[in-house]
Amino acid sequence: MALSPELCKKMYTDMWRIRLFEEEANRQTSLGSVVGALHMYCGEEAVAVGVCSNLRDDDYVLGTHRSHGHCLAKGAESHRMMAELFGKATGTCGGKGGSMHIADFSLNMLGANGIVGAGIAPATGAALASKLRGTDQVSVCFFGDGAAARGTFHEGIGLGALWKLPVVYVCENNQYQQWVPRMNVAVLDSVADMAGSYAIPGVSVDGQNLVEVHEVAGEAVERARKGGGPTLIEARTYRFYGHSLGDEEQYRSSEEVDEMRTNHDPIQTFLLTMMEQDWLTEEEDMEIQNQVKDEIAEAVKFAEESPYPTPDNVTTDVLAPEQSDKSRPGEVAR
Amino acid sequence: MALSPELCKKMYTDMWRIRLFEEEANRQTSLGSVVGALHMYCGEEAVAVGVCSNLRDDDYVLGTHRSHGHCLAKGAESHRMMAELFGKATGTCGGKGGSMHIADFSLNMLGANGIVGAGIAPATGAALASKLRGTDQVSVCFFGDGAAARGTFHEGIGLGALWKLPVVYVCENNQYQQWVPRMNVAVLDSVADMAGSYAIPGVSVDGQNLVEVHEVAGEAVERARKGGGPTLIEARTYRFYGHSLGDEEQYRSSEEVDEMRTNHDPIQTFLLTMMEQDWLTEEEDMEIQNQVKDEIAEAVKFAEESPYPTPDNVTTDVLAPEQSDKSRPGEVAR
Amino acid sequence: MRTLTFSEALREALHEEMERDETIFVIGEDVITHGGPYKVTDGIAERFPERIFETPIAEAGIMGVGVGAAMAGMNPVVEIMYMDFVTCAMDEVVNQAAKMRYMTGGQASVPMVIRLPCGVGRLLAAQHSQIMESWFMHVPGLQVVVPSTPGDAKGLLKTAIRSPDPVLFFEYKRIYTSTGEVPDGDHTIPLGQAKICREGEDATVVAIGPMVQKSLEAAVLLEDDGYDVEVVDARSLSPLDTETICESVSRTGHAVVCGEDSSFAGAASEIAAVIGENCFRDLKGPVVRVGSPHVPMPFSSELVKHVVPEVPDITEAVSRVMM
Amino acid sequence: MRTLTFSEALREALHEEMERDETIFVIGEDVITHGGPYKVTDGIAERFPERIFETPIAEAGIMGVGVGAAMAGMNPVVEIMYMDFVTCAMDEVVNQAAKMRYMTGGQASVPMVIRLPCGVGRLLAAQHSQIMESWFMHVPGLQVVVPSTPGDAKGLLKTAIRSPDPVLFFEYKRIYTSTGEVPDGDHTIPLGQAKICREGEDATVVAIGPMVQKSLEAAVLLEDDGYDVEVVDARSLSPLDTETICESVSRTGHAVVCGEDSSFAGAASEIAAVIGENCFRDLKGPVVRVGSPHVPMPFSSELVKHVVPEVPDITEAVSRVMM
Ligand SMILES: Cc1ncc(C[n+]2csc(CCOP(=O)(O)OP(=O)(O)O)c2C)c(N)n1
Ligand SMILES: Cc1ncc(C[n+]2csc(CCOP(=O)(O)OP(=O)(O)O)c2C)c(N)n1
Ligand SMILES: [Mg+2]
Ligand SMILES: [Mg+2]
Repeated sequence: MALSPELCKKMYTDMWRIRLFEEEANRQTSLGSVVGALHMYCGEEAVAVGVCSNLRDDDYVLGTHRSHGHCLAKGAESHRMMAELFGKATGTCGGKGGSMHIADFSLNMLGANGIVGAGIAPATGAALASKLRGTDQVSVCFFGDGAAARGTFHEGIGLGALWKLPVVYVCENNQYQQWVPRMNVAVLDSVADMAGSYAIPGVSVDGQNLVEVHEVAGEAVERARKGGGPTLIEARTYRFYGHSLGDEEQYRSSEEVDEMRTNHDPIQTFLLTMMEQDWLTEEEDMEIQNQVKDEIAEAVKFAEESPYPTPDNVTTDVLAPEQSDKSRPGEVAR
Repeated sequence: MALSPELCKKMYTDMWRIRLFEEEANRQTSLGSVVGALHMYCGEEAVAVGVCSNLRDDDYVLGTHRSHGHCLAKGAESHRMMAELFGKATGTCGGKGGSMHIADFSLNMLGANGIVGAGIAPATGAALASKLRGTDQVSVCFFGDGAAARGTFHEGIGLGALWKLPVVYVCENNQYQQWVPRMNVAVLDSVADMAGSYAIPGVSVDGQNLVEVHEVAGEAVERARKGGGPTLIEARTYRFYGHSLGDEEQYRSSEEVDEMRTNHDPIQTFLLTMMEQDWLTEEEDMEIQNQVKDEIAEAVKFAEESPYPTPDNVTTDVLAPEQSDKSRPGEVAR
Repeated sequence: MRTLTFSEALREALHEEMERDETIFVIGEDVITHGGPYKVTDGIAERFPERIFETPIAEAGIMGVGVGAAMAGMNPVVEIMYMDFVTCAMDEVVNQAAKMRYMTGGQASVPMVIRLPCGVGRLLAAQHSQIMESWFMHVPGLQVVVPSTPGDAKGLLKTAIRSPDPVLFFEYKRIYTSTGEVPDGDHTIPLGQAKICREGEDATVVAIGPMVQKSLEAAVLLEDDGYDVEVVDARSLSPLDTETICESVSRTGHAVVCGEDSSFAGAASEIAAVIGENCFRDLKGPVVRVGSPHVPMPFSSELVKHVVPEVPDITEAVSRVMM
Repeated sequence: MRTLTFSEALREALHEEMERDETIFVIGEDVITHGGPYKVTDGIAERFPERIFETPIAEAGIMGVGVGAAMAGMNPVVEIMYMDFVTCAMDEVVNQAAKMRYMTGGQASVPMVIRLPCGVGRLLAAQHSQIMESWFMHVPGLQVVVPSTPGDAKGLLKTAIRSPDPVLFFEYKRIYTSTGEVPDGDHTIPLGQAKICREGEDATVVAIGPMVQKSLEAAVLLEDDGYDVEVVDARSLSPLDTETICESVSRTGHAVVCGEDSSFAGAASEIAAVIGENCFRDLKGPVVRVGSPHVPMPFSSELVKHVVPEVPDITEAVSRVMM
């Protein structure tokens, strides 16, 4: 998709939505309102937004444990996401999923995932579904550099490549795998170099640069949509926060983090570009930021005011309701 | 290891041992003495022999479902192997393993394996063991071209490469995966091309040519032993028989099989080389063949005359005997 | 009614369902070239060439593709060549397929059938003979079905395919060639219902898979001892039809639970525990399990015959509980 | 005796064993940088830098490496960060580690400990809260151990490490920080032995993991109702100490089996079935199980509290069986 000022504003807004949504979620965690693990995407916004800005509503997206950005970029509503983090009944998953399982099937966002590398083959499967139906939907799978070591990477991409399916594999190489620097446990610097094993294109891109990500992903999505098969994209990126909350980050220096925050913030980088191109005025910038702030404040309010799920929700959604007439296992227990 | 006439005679003999052992096992299957699946290695003899002729007794070998050749080449005794195929108590595994699980731990042959791709990470682990102990033992893992699609290939080789372990990964690309031609389900013609993902050398070699296999494997074993890390070898080979007994082989033409049998028989090819080099006389050839025939006849006799395991053997070897004093699960059942 | 083999019945179910609903597709190893080792998918490639996928050896990939396609609205029927290999795809079955609906608060549906040829067949030893029904029973979100006759095989497979949730469909290899009557027409059997195969007053034998036929044979032998044995085919292990099972045991007062798998922490353990919990006041003897000893499957036929439970094990158990 | 936390006790066991036997090594994700999420492997990298391997995210690879190293004479202690991820390595555990000795007719030994942090901890929902002890109980060739106190954690881990066969070592995350007395010296506890934690005459509660502590609390409450409850910590689930369990139940005449996992086809099912089978003549009431409902673990704390069984569930069950 060509870069129009409108699209740029939309993308810029989406990056802010991710940034502020997460910073607020982080704050809510310290207040005790949000519980469980919170894997912050801040710093990586250009990847989700740069990729998803090429997608149609009916395209599929599969995420990771670090998927707030993927969900928001695909169009998920921040208030329902926030409610999910609060464990409320109005959350995207009714409070049953939490941060690691946010999904919005109405947007074909088929879910974050708590298992590293678990989305790759399912994304391939969703692509197979579109091919079988004869639609030209594309599937995108986001995953971390850590996932590239898993067998599911090999098997999942292998099948997508074999059947030339409309799928884009996006590796977010943020150079850390939980608390371990990638190069302590990997032999290849670039994950894109693994594409050769599957005879598909492998591209590495600066994940802090929205324009570049948007372009590289655009080509890949286009190729997929036209029947040209999968692409493996490596977006070199960085997470501004620790792996998840409470991480003491002994494995990296604060200088490194500062340098990335100061000189490679995807939002600031893109703002500069927009200013240079006269796509955005300072007033518009303020307006966007304020509008996003309001949205997030609303989201918190919505989450706070929403009810918790009730005990009867414990046993629903295990199987589809039509089937629940028969005596269920577990009945006798407790 | 340099090719001496003695080594060549030994290798030539070993190829015949594999060929005749299997053809006899095949015959015994049609007689009903051998039961279960028999995955014939005939046609691929040069791979097992070419690789194992570079190994020391204390080097480790791990195999596949098609491992008679790997066992014999590592030095296993044909009479105990035959007894195993007969399901006899004197078999290498006391009749508990059968063709797919033949192992000889006294030779560090750590077993055939019924699960495709399941030996790769364990071979890496055996290599880790030698490294930890500070010995210079090398581990070799044989696997089929089908195994290269499995996640265990990716994970197992990935770890071996990461830790630069003394291990040689030998892919026997016989171009079929059960009843499916490889190129129906694979995108890369050569498995060696996948080595790039692990930043290790990948070499493709004519698996029908013993001399070439011996040399390529020799380099890899040497590199491993000296601390140079793993190698991925692809041996292009061919199985003369079906996947396992009863295979109607509709997926390949009899012309193809004939052509391979006639012009690419590893034994005949090597015989020619030996004759050309004056390493073997016709009489010696006859002598070797007769000696192997005798060995196999003895093996069958031994197998036939051996007793079956007794019912009490059903429950032994589940856990080590020292532990069997305590009441065991399963006691109550039946 | 026609007489079909077990695998013919499965094949028929697949063909009929694929005809009915074009979201159904088949995926697995060797499913085209050979129709799988047991020829269950034979003929599909000819009739529905676009809807059958023969894969490389990549069980996790296959299963993951199934999950994704199912979430995206398709109905995959995944064949795992031998159930033993589902160990290579447990995350996909257990953490993905089973939990998607719940984790997404009901948004996701994973209508997927996982066909698992299981148990001893030809002598293939420890890595090609497992059953493990209880593993999947223990996972909420999965359904576990074990047909014992061609008629049930067809009727249950059709229902399994139509289910909006994942079904683990166990096919005992040894009974693929067994024959039986299969009703004409659109024969479906609801999941979650056990079947009383033989009525009796003195004891209930609850059996799984091929043990049903053996239990029926045992029941005939036990007539001579004066025992009138009821045989219940559990058929659906999750959801388990505790109602039918417990009603029968409460009536007869005696129960034996038979499965071919090791009974230690097996499907039979759950059934025995449920009976013990619900029928205590009516039980006149202990609930006894018949199953394999807790050992891997050996290779030698001389050992195998002491592993797989047979008719005498059932008659012996029934006599024991009646004492 | 000293008072240690559960994770300190495990750490001590690891350090002592690694000191004793240099074939022991540790392998897993983040085991160096952070000592694993629960710091159990903390300090090992400093003390035994050559014998600890921090890996990429590759559970099947890690487990396979463990199996191979074990077959080649080493003693790996494999950490799976959350037990849920062992689903990514089931072939390695079930078809390789468990069956090697048997398939090779006793040639192979796989002395390997697989540490599995399990159960609910922080609220991490369905894919980070599982237990699944029964899966591994059902696999011949595996041993399953579940300590409930720091003292047992240390003693059992040391024995597990010395075992020539694979041990699945379940560590309930919620009790890592619990404290308890740990005997000095080379404290080991044989596998396969249950422990009577409290003697009583009226009913036996057989408990697993954190349910032991809750059962002891329930027992105190039940005193008020006039019930004198015996509490047995199953501790070793495979081999299962049926002797101690059944002896206790035969004495008291009543049994409740408590686990934190779903009881459907769970560890509690096996224990209940064994009791039903062996103690029938002495039972004065049904054997009842206490466990989670058969659902994936939800995220919201408001839901979780209705999933994990608590003390009142136990007192209620005991009262019920005594009726
Ligand atoms: C199969 C599996 N193994 C381990 C984990 C624990 N874990 C969660 S996130 C993570 C690191 C992931 O690294 P990467 O894929 O690079 O993603 P990032 O967190 O950097 O975005 C690990 C090890 C898991 N969730 N799943
Ligand atoms: C994980 C797994 N999946 C499937 C099988 C069934 N199977 C046995 S051999 C085989 C083909 C293997 O092909 P390849 O690796 O090329 O070895 P080859 O038989 O050609 O020597 C298959 C699919 C298996 N044993 N293990
Ligand atoms: Mg990362
Ligand atoms: Mg092959």
